[in-house]
Amino acid sequence: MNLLYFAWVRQKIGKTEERIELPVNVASVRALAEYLRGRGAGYEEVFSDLARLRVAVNQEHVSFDASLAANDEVAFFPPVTGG
Amino acid sequence: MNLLYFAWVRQKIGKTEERIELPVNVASVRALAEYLRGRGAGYEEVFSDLARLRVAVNQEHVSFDASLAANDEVAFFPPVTGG
Amino acid sequence: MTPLVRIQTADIDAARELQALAGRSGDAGAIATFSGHVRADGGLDALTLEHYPGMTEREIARHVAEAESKWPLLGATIIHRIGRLVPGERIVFVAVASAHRRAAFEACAFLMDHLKTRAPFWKREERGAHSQWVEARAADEEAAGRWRK
Amino acid sequence: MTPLVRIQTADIDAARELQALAGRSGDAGAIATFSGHVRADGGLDALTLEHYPGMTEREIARHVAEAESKWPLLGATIIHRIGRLVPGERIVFVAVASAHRRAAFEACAFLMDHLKTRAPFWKREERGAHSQWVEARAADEEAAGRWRK
Repeated sequence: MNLLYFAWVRQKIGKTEERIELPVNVASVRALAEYLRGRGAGYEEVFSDLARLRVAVNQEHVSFDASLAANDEVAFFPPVTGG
Repeated sequence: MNLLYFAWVRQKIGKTEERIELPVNVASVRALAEYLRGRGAGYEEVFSDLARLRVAVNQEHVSFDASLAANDEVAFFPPVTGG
Repeated sequence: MTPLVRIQTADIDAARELQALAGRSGDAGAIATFSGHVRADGGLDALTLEHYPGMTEREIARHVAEAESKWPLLGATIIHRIGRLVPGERIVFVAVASAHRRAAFEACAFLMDHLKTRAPFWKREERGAHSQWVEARAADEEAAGRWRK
Repeated sequence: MTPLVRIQTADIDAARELQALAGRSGDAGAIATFSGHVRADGGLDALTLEHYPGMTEREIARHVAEAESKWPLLGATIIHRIGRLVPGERIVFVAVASAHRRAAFEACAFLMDHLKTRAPFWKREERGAHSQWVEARAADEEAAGRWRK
Protein backbone atom coordinates (compact mmCIF):
# COMPACT_ATOMS: atom_id res chain seq x y z
CA MET A 1 0.00 0.00 0.00
CA ASN A 2 1.26 3.43 -0.92
CA LEU A 3 0.68 6.29 1.55
CA LEU A 4 0.91 9.97 0.61
CA TYR A 5 0.92 13.01 2.87
CA PHE A 6 0.30 16.66 1.98
CA ALA A 7 0.58 20.11 3.58
CA TRP A 8 0.92 20.03 7.38
CA VAL A 9 0.33 16.27 7.44
CA ARG A 10 3.47 15.86 5.34
CA GLN A 11 5.40 18.27 7.58
CA LYS A 12 4.40 16.61 10.86
CA ILE A 13 5.13 13.11 9.58
CA GLY A 14 8.29 14.28 7.82
CA LYS A 15 7.67 12.28 4.63
CA THR A 16 5.87 12.88 1.36
CA GLU A 17 5.12 9.18 0.90
CA GLU A 18 5.91 5.69 2.11
CA ARG A 19 5.10 2.06 1.28
CA ILE A 20 3.62 -0.18 3.97
CA GLU A 21 2.19 -3.67 4.14
CA LEU A 22 -1.49 -3.42 4.99
CA PRO A 23 -1.92 -5.32 8.32
CA VAL A 24 -4.52 -8.10 7.98
CA ASN A 25 -6.83 -6.62 10.62
CA VAL A 26 -6.90 -3.16 8.94
CA ALA A 27 -9.89 -3.07 6.61
CA SER A 28 -10.97 0.58 6.63
CA VAL A 29 -9.38 4.01 6.39
CA ARG A 30 -10.33 4.63 10.01
CA ALA A 31 -8.51 1.45 11.08
CA LEU A 32 -5.49 2.45 9.00
CA ALA A 33 -5.39 5.88 10.68
CA GLU A 34 -5.54 4.19 14.08
CA TYR A 35 -2.73 1.84 13.06
CA LEU A 36 -0.55 4.69 11.74
CA ARG A 37 -1.10 6.67 14.93
CA GLY A 38 1.12 4.20 16.77
CA ARG A 39 4.13 4.75 14.49
CA GLY A 40 5.64 7.76 16.26
CA ALA A 41 5.10 11.26 17.65
CA GLY A 42 4.39 12.95 14.27
CA TYR A 43 1.86 10.28 13.36
CA GLU A 44 0.25 10.52 16.80
CA GLU A 45 -0.20 14.26 16.33
CA VAL A 46 -1.67 13.87 12.83
CA PHE A 47 -4.02 10.97 13.50
CA SER A 48 -5.25 11.89 16.98
CA ASP A 49 -8.05 14.08 15.56
CA LEU A 50 -9.53 12.77 12.33
CA ALA A 51 -11.97 15.70 12.14
CA ARG A 52 -9.08 17.87 10.93
CA LEU A 53 -8.07 15.36 8.24
CA ARG A 54 -9.33 14.40 4.81
CA VAL A 55 -8.51 11.23 2.90
CA ALA A 56 -8.43 10.02 -0.69
CA VAL A 57 -8.20 6.40 -1.82
CA ASN A 58 -6.91 5.86 -5.34
CA GLN A 59 -7.13 9.62 -5.95
CA GLU A 60 -10.77 9.95 -5.00
CA HIS A 61 -12.20 11.65 -1.90
CA VAL A 62 -13.65 9.07 0.52
CA SER A 63 -14.90 9.00 4.11
CA PHE A 64 -12.95 7.35 6.92
CA ASP A 65 -15.38 4.45 6.68
CA ALA A 66 -14.14 3.50 3.20
CA SER A 67 -12.69 0.03 2.93
CA LEU A 68 -9.14 -0.70 1.75
CA ALA A 69 -7.34 -3.20 -0.48
CA ALA A 70 -3.67 -4.13 -0.39
CA ASN A 71 -2.57 -2.09 -3.41
CA ASP A 72 -4.53 1.05 -2.74
CA GLU A 73 -2.96 4.50 -2.88
CA VAL A 74 -4.09 6.31 0.28
CA ALA A 75 -3.49 10.02 0.81
CA PHE A 76 -4.01 11.99 4.03
CA PHE A 77 -4.25 15.79 3.99
CA PRO A 78 -5.99 18.80 5.54
CA PRO A 79 -9.15 20.27 3.99
CA VAL A 80 -8.14 21.67 0.61
CA THR A 81 -7.51 25.40 0.10
CA GLY A 82 -6.92 25.92 -3.63
CA GLY A 83 -8.60 28.24 -6.09
CA MET B 1 -39.68 69.07 -27.89
CA ASN B 2 -37.22 66.69 -29.54
CA LEU B 3 -38.53 63.30 -30.67
CA LEU B 4 -36.26 60.35 -31.49
CA TYR B 5 -37.15 57.05 -33.13
CA PHE B 6 -35.18 53.81 -33.18
CA ALA B 7 -35.21 50.42 -34.91
CA TRP B 8 -38.53 49.62 -36.64
CA VAL B 9 -40.15 52.71 -35.16
CA ARG B 10 -37.58 54.80 -37.07
CA GLN B 11 -38.16 52.76 -40.23
CA LYS B 12 -41.95 53.02 -40.17
CA ILE B 13 -41.93 56.76 -39.43
CA GLY B 14 -39.07 57.33 -41.88
CA LYS B 15 -37.15 59.72 -39.61
CA THR B 16 -34.51 59.38 -36.93
CA GLU B 17 -35.67 62.52 -35.12
CA GLU B 18 -37.84 65.61 -35.40
CA ARG B 19 -38.69 68.75 -33.44
CA ILE B 20 -42.30 69.53 -32.57
CA GLU B 21 -44.11 72.09 -30.47
CA LEU B 22 -45.79 70.29 -27.57
CA PRO B 23 -49.57 70.96 -27.96
CA VAL B 24 -50.96 72.55 -24.81
CA ASN B 25 -53.40 69.70 -24.12
CA VAL B 26 -50.66 67.01 -24.31
CA ALA B 27 -49.37 66.44 -20.78
CA SER B 28 -48.32 62.77 -20.76
CA VAL B 29 -46.38 60.35 -22.98
CA ARG B 30 -49.63 58.50 -23.65
CA ALA B 31 -51.29 61.72 -24.86
CA LEU B 32 -48.24 62.49 -27.01
CA ALA B 33 -48.44 59.05 -28.62
CA GLU B 34 -52.13 59.60 -29.35
CA TYR B 35 -51.34 63.01 -30.85
CA LEU B 36 -48.52 61.62 -33.03
CA ARG B 37 -50.75 58.80 -34.27
CA GLY B 38 -52.70 61.34 -36.31
CA ARG B 39 -49.67 62.54 -38.24
CA GLY B 40 -49.73 59.95 -41.03
CA ALA B 41 -49.77 56.27 -41.99
CA GLY B 42 -46.37 55.40 -40.53
CA TYR B 43 -47.23 57.07 -37.22
CA GLU B 44 -50.61 55.35 -37.16
CA GLU B 45 -48.91 51.97 -37.55
CA VAL B 46 -46.34 52.71 -34.81
CA PHE B 47 -48.66 54.25 -32.23
CA SER B 48 -51.75 52.04 -32.70
CA ASP B 49 -50.42 49.44 -30.24
CA LEU B 50 -48.45 50.92 -27.34
CA ALA B 51 -47.82 47.45 -25.85
CA ARG B 52 -45.16 46.91 -28.53
CA LEU B 53 -43.45 50.23 -27.75
CA ARG B 54 -41.10 51.53 -25.09
CA VAL B 55 -40.36 55.14 -24.28
CA ALA B 56 -37.61 57.19 -22.68
CA VAL B 57 -37.88 60.81 -21.53
CA ASN B 58 -34.62 62.70 -21.22
CA GLN B 59 -32.72 59.43 -21.76
CA GLU B 60 -34.44 57.54 -18.97
CA HIS B 61 -36.94 54.68 -19.29
CA VAL B 62 -40.43 55.81 -18.26
CA SER B 63 -43.97 54.48 -18.49
CA PHE B 64 -46.58 55.92 -20.86
CA ASP B 65 -48.10 57.67 -17.86
CA ALA B 66 -45.02 59.88 -17.40
CA SER B 67 -45.68 63.63 -17.69
CA LEU B 68 -43.96 65.86 -20.22
CA ALA B 69 -42.41 69.34 -20.34
CA ALA B 70 -41.85 71.52 -23.41
CA ASN B 71 -38.12 70.90 -23.78
CA ASP B 72 -38.07 67.17 -23.08
CA GLU B 73 -36.26 64.72 -25.32
CA VAL B 74 -38.68 61.85 -25.94
CA ALA B 75 -37.61 58.62 -27.65
CA PHE B 76 -39.88 55.83 -28.90
CA PHE B 77 -38.49 52.38 -29.66
CA PRO B 78 -39.21 48.65 -29.48
CA PRO B 79 -38.13 46.59 -26.44
CA VAL B 80 -34.33 46.58 -26.43
CA THR B 81 -32.32 43.61 -27.76
CA GLY B 82 -28.68 44.35 -27.01
CA GLY B 83 -26.06 42.29 -25.19
CA MET C 1 -14.73 53.13 -8.71
CA THR C 2 -14.98 54.65 -12.21
CA PRO C 3 -16.11 52.08 -14.75
CA LEU C 4 -14.75 51.96 -18.28
CA VAL C 5 -17.75 52.11 -20.65
CA ARG C 6 -17.34 52.16 -24.41
CA ILE C 7 -19.66 51.79 -27.39
CA GLN C 8 -17.67 51.09 -30.53
CA THR C 9 -17.79 49.70 -34.05
CA ALA C 10 -14.26 48.29 -33.74
CA ASP C 11 -13.58 44.76 -32.50
CA ILE C 12 -13.15 44.29 -28.74
CA ASP C 13 -9.70 43.22 -27.56
CA ALA C 14 -10.99 41.27 -24.56
CA ALA C 15 -7.49 40.11 -23.71
CA ARG C 16 -6.17 43.64 -23.40
CA GLU C 17 -9.27 44.84 -21.53
CA LEU C 18 -8.90 42.03 -18.99
CA GLN C 19 -5.26 42.97 -18.37
CA ALA C 20 -6.16 46.65 -18.09
CA LEU C 21 -8.93 46.00 -15.58
CA ALA C 22 -6.64 43.85 -13.43
CA GLY C 23 -4.05 46.62 -13.56
CA ARG C 24 -6.37 49.35 -12.30
CA SER C 25 -8.42 47.38 -9.74
CA GLY C 26 -6.06 47.49 -6.77
CA ASP C 27 -6.18 44.45 -4.50
CA ALA C 28 -8.83 42.58 -6.49
CA GLY C 29 -8.80 38.88 -5.70
CA ALA C 30 -11.45 38.08 -8.28
CA ILE C 31 -12.22 39.13 -11.83
CA ALA C 32 -15.26 37.70 -13.62
CA THR C 33 -15.78 38.38 -17.31
CA PHE C 34 -18.40 37.71 -19.92
CA SER C 35 -17.93 37.75 -23.69
CA GLY C 36 -20.97 37.54 -25.95
CA HIS C 37 -20.44 36.36 -29.52
CA VAL C 38 -22.68 36.35 -32.59
CA ARG C 39 -24.02 32.83 -33.15
CA ALA C 40 -24.65 31.32 -36.58
CA ASP C 41 -27.73 29.40 -35.49
CA GLY C 42 -30.71 29.30 -37.80
CA GLY C 43 -28.50 30.27 -40.74
CA LEU C 44 -27.78 33.75 -39.42
CA ASP C 45 -25.47 35.69 -41.75
CA ALA C 46 -25.03 38.91 -39.79
CA LEU C 47 -26.39 41.18 -37.07
CA THR C 48 -26.54 44.95 -37.32
CA LEU C 49 -26.78 46.83 -34.05
CA GLU C 50 -27.94 50.38 -33.49
CA HIS C 51 -28.23 52.26 -30.21
CA TYR C 52 -29.36 55.52 -28.64
CA PRO C 53 -26.16 57.54 -28.14
CA GLY C 54 -26.21 59.37 -24.85
CA MET C 55 -28.92 57.30 -23.25
CA THR C 56 -26.86 54.13 -23.64
CA GLU C 57 -23.99 55.55 -21.61
CA ARG C 58 -26.33 57.02 -18.97
CA GLU C 59 -28.30 53.79 -18.69
CA ILE C 60 -25.15 51.69 -18.27
CA ALA C 61 -23.86 54.15 -15.64
CA ARG C 62 -27.13 53.59 -13.74
CA HIS C 63 -26.62 49.79 -13.90
CA VAL C 64 -23.07 50.13 -12.59
CA ALA C 65 -24.25 52.39 -9.76
CA GLU C 66 -26.93 49.85 -8.84
CA ALA C 67 -24.36 47.03 -8.94
CA GLU C 68 -22.07 49.05 -6.67
CA SER C 69 -24.90 49.44 -4.18
CA LYS C 70 -25.27 45.63 -4.07
CA TRP C 71 -21.65 44.41 -4.18
CA PRO C 72 -18.27 45.91 -3.18
CA LEU C 73 -16.72 46.40 -6.62
CA LEU C 74 -13.13 47.42 -7.34
CA GLY C 75 -13.46 47.91 -11.09
CA ALA C 76 -15.73 47.33 -14.07
CA THR C 77 -15.40 47.36 -17.85
CA ILE C 78 -18.37 47.34 -20.22
CA ILE C 79 -17.81 47.45 -23.96
CA HIS C 80 -20.58 46.98 -26.50
CA ARG C 81 -20.23 46.96 -30.25
CA ILE C 82 -22.56 48.52 -32.79
CA GLY C 83 -22.69 48.17 -36.57
CA ARG C 84 -22.65 44.99 -38.65
CA LEU C 85 -21.24 41.83 -37.07
CA VAL C 86 -20.88 38.34 -38.51
CA PRO C 87 -21.02 35.01 -36.63
CA GLY C 88 -18.11 34.46 -34.28
CA GLU C 89 -17.52 38.17 -33.71
CA ARG C 90 -17.65 39.48 -30.15
CA ILE C 91 -20.66 41.76 -29.48
CA VAL C 92 -20.16 42.55 -25.83
CA PHE C 93 -17.54 42.29 -23.11
CA VAL C 94 -18.24 42.84 -19.42
CA ALA C 95 -15.62 42.42 -16.69
CA VAL C 96 -15.95 43.04 -12.96
CA ALA C 97 -13.24 43.09 -10.29
CA SER C 98 -13.92 42.57 -6.60
CA ALA C 99 -12.16 41.24 -3.54
CA HIS C 100 -14.10 37.94 -3.69
CA ARG C 101 -15.47 35.72 -6.40
CA ARG C 102 -19.15 35.68 -5.48
CA ALA C 103 -19.44 39.47 -5.83
CA ALA C 104 -17.51 39.46 -9.12
CA PHE C 105 -19.66 36.69 -10.63
CA GLU C 106 -22.95 38.15 -9.49
CA ALA C 107 -22.19 41.74 -10.50
CA CYS C 108 -21.01 40.54 -13.94
CA ALA C 109 -24.22 38.56 -14.48
CA PHE C 110 -26.29 41.49 -13.17
CA LEU C 111 -24.66 43.90 -15.63
CA MET C 112 -25.20 41.49 -18.53
CA ASP C 113 -28.86 40.95 -17.61
CA HIS C 114 -29.36 44.73 -17.58
CA LEU C 115 -27.47 45.30 -20.82
CA LYS C 116 -29.87 42.80 -22.38
CA THR C 117 -33.08 44.31 -21.03
CA ARG C 118 -32.44 48.01 -20.29
CA ALA C 119 -29.59 49.41 -22.41
CA PRO C 120 -31.00 50.93 -25.62
CA PHE C 121 -29.54 48.65 -28.31
CA TRP C 122 -31.47 46.98 -31.13
CA LYS C 123 -30.39 44.12 -33.35
CA ARG C 124 -31.42 43.48 -36.91
CA GLU C 125 -30.60 40.03 -38.25
CA GLU C 126 -29.80 38.99 -41.81
CA ARG C 127 -30.53 35.54 -43.20
CA GLY C 128 -29.75 35.43 -46.91
CA ALA C 129 -31.75 38.20 -48.64
CA HIS C 130 -34.14 38.48 -45.69
CA SER C 131 -33.62 40.78 -42.71
CA GLN C 132 -35.69 41.50 -39.62
CA TRP C 133 -35.56 43.13 -36.21
CA VAL C 134 -34.79 40.75 -33.36
CA GLU C 135 -37.63 40.39 -30.85
CA ALA C 136 -36.97 40.81 -27.14
CA ARG C 137 -36.97 37.51 -25.20
CA ALA C 138 -39.13 36.93 -22.14
CA ALA C 139 -36.27 34.83 -20.69
CA ASP C 140 -34.06 37.93 -20.63
CA GLU C 141 -36.72 39.88 -18.73
CA GLU C 142 -36.98 37.04 -16.22
CA ALA C 143 -33.20 36.95 -15.82
CA ALA C 144 -33.13 40.68 -15.04
CA GLY C 145 -36.17 40.38 -12.79
CA ARG C 146 -34.48 37.93 -10.41
CA TRP C 147 -32.20 40.73 -9.14
CA ARG C 148 -35.23 42.65 -7.82
CA LYS C 149 -36.35 39.86 -5.47
CA MET D 1 -16.19 18.54 -25.19
CA THR D 2 -12.59 18.01 -24.04
CA PRO D 3 -11.59 20.56 -21.42
CA LEU D 4 -8.13 22.07 -21.27
CA VAL D 5 -6.78 21.42 -17.76
CA ARG D 6 -3.30 22.50 -16.71
CA ILE D 7 -1.42 22.74 -13.42
CA GLN D 8 1.65 24.91 -13.83
CA THR D 9 4.23 27.02 -12.03
CA ALA D 10 4.39 29.52 -14.92
CA ASP D 11 2.17 32.58 -15.06
CA ILE D 12 -1.22 32.21 -16.74
CA ASP D 13 -1.75 34.13 -19.98
CA ALA D 14 -5.49 34.63 -19.46
CA ALA D 15 -5.72 36.74 -22.59
CA ARG D 16 -4.33 33.99 -24.81
CA GLU D 17 -6.39 31.30 -23.07
CA LEU D 18 -9.59 33.28 -23.62
CA GLN D 19 -8.82 33.62 -27.34
CA ALA D 20 -7.93 29.94 -27.60
CA LEU D 21 -11.17 28.85 -25.92
CA ALA D 22 -13.25 31.06 -28.21
CA GLY D 23 -11.41 29.57 -31.18
CA ARG D 24 -12.15 25.95 -30.32
CA SER D 25 -15.70 26.28 -28.93
CA GLY D 26 -17.65 26.28 -32.19
CA ASP D 27 -20.83 28.36 -32.13
CA ALA D 28 -20.47 29.57 -28.54
CA GLY D 29 -22.52 32.68 -27.92
CA ALA D 30 -21.26 33.08 -24.37
CA ILE D 31 -17.91 32.78 -22.61
CA ALA D 32 -17.68 33.39 -18.86
CA THR D 33 -14.30 33.54 -17.19
CA PHE D 34 -12.92 33.85 -13.70
CA SER D 35 -9.42 34.95 -12.70
CA GLY D 36 -8.30 34.60 -9.10
CA HIS D 37 -5.43 36.78 -7.91
CA VAL D 38 -3.30 36.74 -4.74
CA ARG D 39 -4.47 39.53 -2.43
CA ALA D 40 -2.15 41.52 -0.18
CA ASP D 41 -4.66 41.81 2.66
CA GLY D 42 -3.44 41.39 6.21
CA GLY D 43 0.12 42.08 5.09
CA LEU D 44 0.44 38.91 3.06
CA ASP D 45 3.84 38.63 1.38
CA ALA D 46 3.40 35.42 -0.60
CA LEU D 47 1.46 32.20 -0.99
CA THR D 48 3.03 28.84 -1.77
CA LEU D 49 0.75 26.23 -3.29
CA GLU D 50 1.26 22.49 -3.42
CA HIS D 51 -1.04 19.86 -4.89
CA TYR D 52 -1.54 16.14 -5.33
CA PRO D 53 -0.39 15.39 -8.89
CA GLY D 54 -2.64 12.88 -10.57
CA MET D 55 -5.55 13.31 -8.22
CA THR D 56 -5.82 17.01 -9.07
CA GLU D 57 -6.35 16.29 -12.75
CA ARG D 58 -8.76 13.42 -12.05
CA GLU D 59 -10.74 15.50 -9.57
CA ILE D 60 -11.05 18.44 -11.98
CA ALA D 61 -12.12 16.05 -14.75
CA ARG D 62 -14.90 14.85 -12.44
CA HIS D 63 -16.03 18.45 -11.82
CA VAL D 64 -16.11 19.14 -15.55
CA ALA D 65 -18.12 15.95 -16.18
CA GLU D 66 -20.59 17.00 -13.48
CA ALA D 67 -20.86 20.49 -14.98
CA GLU D 68 -21.51 18.95 -18.41
CA SER D 69 -24.35 16.92 -16.92
CA LYS D 70 -25.95 20.14 -15.66
CA TRP D 71 -25.31 22.61 -18.51
CA PRO D 72 -24.74 22.25 -22.28
CA LEU D 73 -21.07 23.27 -22.48
CA LEU D 74 -19.09 23.90 -25.68
CA GLY D 75 -15.67 24.29 -24.08
CA ALA D 76 -13.84 24.75 -20.79
CA THR D 77 -10.38 25.83 -19.67
CA ILE D 78 -9.09 25.34 -16.13
CA ILE D 79 -5.58 26.43 -15.24
CA HIS D 80 -4.24 26.46 -11.68
CA ARG D 81 -0.82 27.57 -10.58
CA ILE D 82 1.40 25.96 -7.96
CA GLY D 83 4.60 27.20 -6.30
CA ARG D 84 5.29 30.59 -4.74
CA LEU D 85 3.07 33.53 -5.76
CA VAL D 86 3.18 37.16 -4.62
CA PRO D 87 0.23 39.59 -4.34
CA GLY D 88 -1.27 40.55 -7.69
CA GLU D 89 -0.25 37.31 -9.39
CA ARG D 90 -2.95 35.18 -10.95
CA ILE D 91 -3.55 31.88 -9.13
CA VAL D 92 -6.34 30.39 -11.16
CA PHE D 93 -8.17 30.90 -14.44
CA VAL D 94 -11.44 29.20 -15.38
CA ALA D 95 -13.30 29.85 -18.62
CA VAL D 96 -16.48 28.19 -19.90
CA ALA D 97 -18.10 28.47 -23.33
CA SER D 98 -21.76 27.72 -23.97
CA ALA D 99 -24.51 28.77 -26.35
CA HIS D 100 -26.10 31.03 -23.72
CA ARG D 101 -24.88 33.20 -20.90
CA ARG D 102 -26.71 31.65 -17.97
CA ALA D 103 -25.09 28.25 -18.57
CA ALA D 104 -21.65 29.82 -19.05
CA PHE D 105 -21.90 31.89 -15.84
CA GLU D 106 -23.26 29.07 -13.72
CA ALA D 107 -20.83 26.43 -14.95
CA CYS D 108 -17.90 28.81 -14.39
CA ALA D 109 -19.03 29.54 -10.81
CA PHE D 110 -19.66 25.81 -10.23
CA LEU D 111 -16.13 24.89 -11.38
CA MET D 112 -14.59 27.60 -9.18
CA ASP D 113 -16.58 26.48 -6.13
CA HIS D 114 -15.37 22.92 -6.67
CA LEU D 115 -11.76 23.95 -7.28
CA LYS D 116 -11.94 25.67 -3.90
CA THR D 117 -13.44 22.79 -1.97
CA ARG D 118 -12.56 19.53 -3.78
CA ALA D 119 -9.41 19.89 -5.88
CA PRO D 120 -6.36 18.84 -3.80
CA PHE D 121 -4.42 22.09 -3.49
CA TRP D 122 -3.04 23.58 -0.29
CA LYS D 123 -1.82 27.11 0.35
CA ARG D 124 0.82 28.23 2.80
CA GLU D 125 0.96 31.95 3.46
CA GLU D 126 3.97 34.09 4.38
CA ARG D 127 3.73 37.27 6.44
CA GLY D 128 7.19 38.58 7.21
CA ALA D 129 9.19 35.81 8.89
CA HIS D 130 6.03 33.90 9.82
CA SER D 131 4.39 31.29 7.64
CA GLN D 132 1.36 29.09 8.13
CA TRP D 133 -1.05 26.81 6.29
CA VAL D 134 -4.25 28.48 5.17
CA GLU D 135 -7.38 27.09 6.83
CA ALA D 136 -10.35 26.01 4.73
CA ARG D 137 -13.29 28.46 4.88
CA ALA D 138 -16.83 27.42 5.76
CA ALA D 139 -18.11 29.98 3.22
CA ASP D 140 -16.43 28.02 0.43
CA GLU D 141 -18.12 24.81 1.55
CA GLU D 142 -21.46 26.59 1.59
CA ALA D 143 -20.83 27.97 -1.90
CA ALA D 144 -20.13 24.48 -3.23
CA GLY D 145 -23.06 23.05 -1.30
CA ARG D 146 -25.62 25.25 -3.03
CA TRP D 147 -25.13 23.28 -6.29
CA ARG D 148 -26.43 20.10 -4.59
CA LYS D 149 -29.82 21.57 -3.74
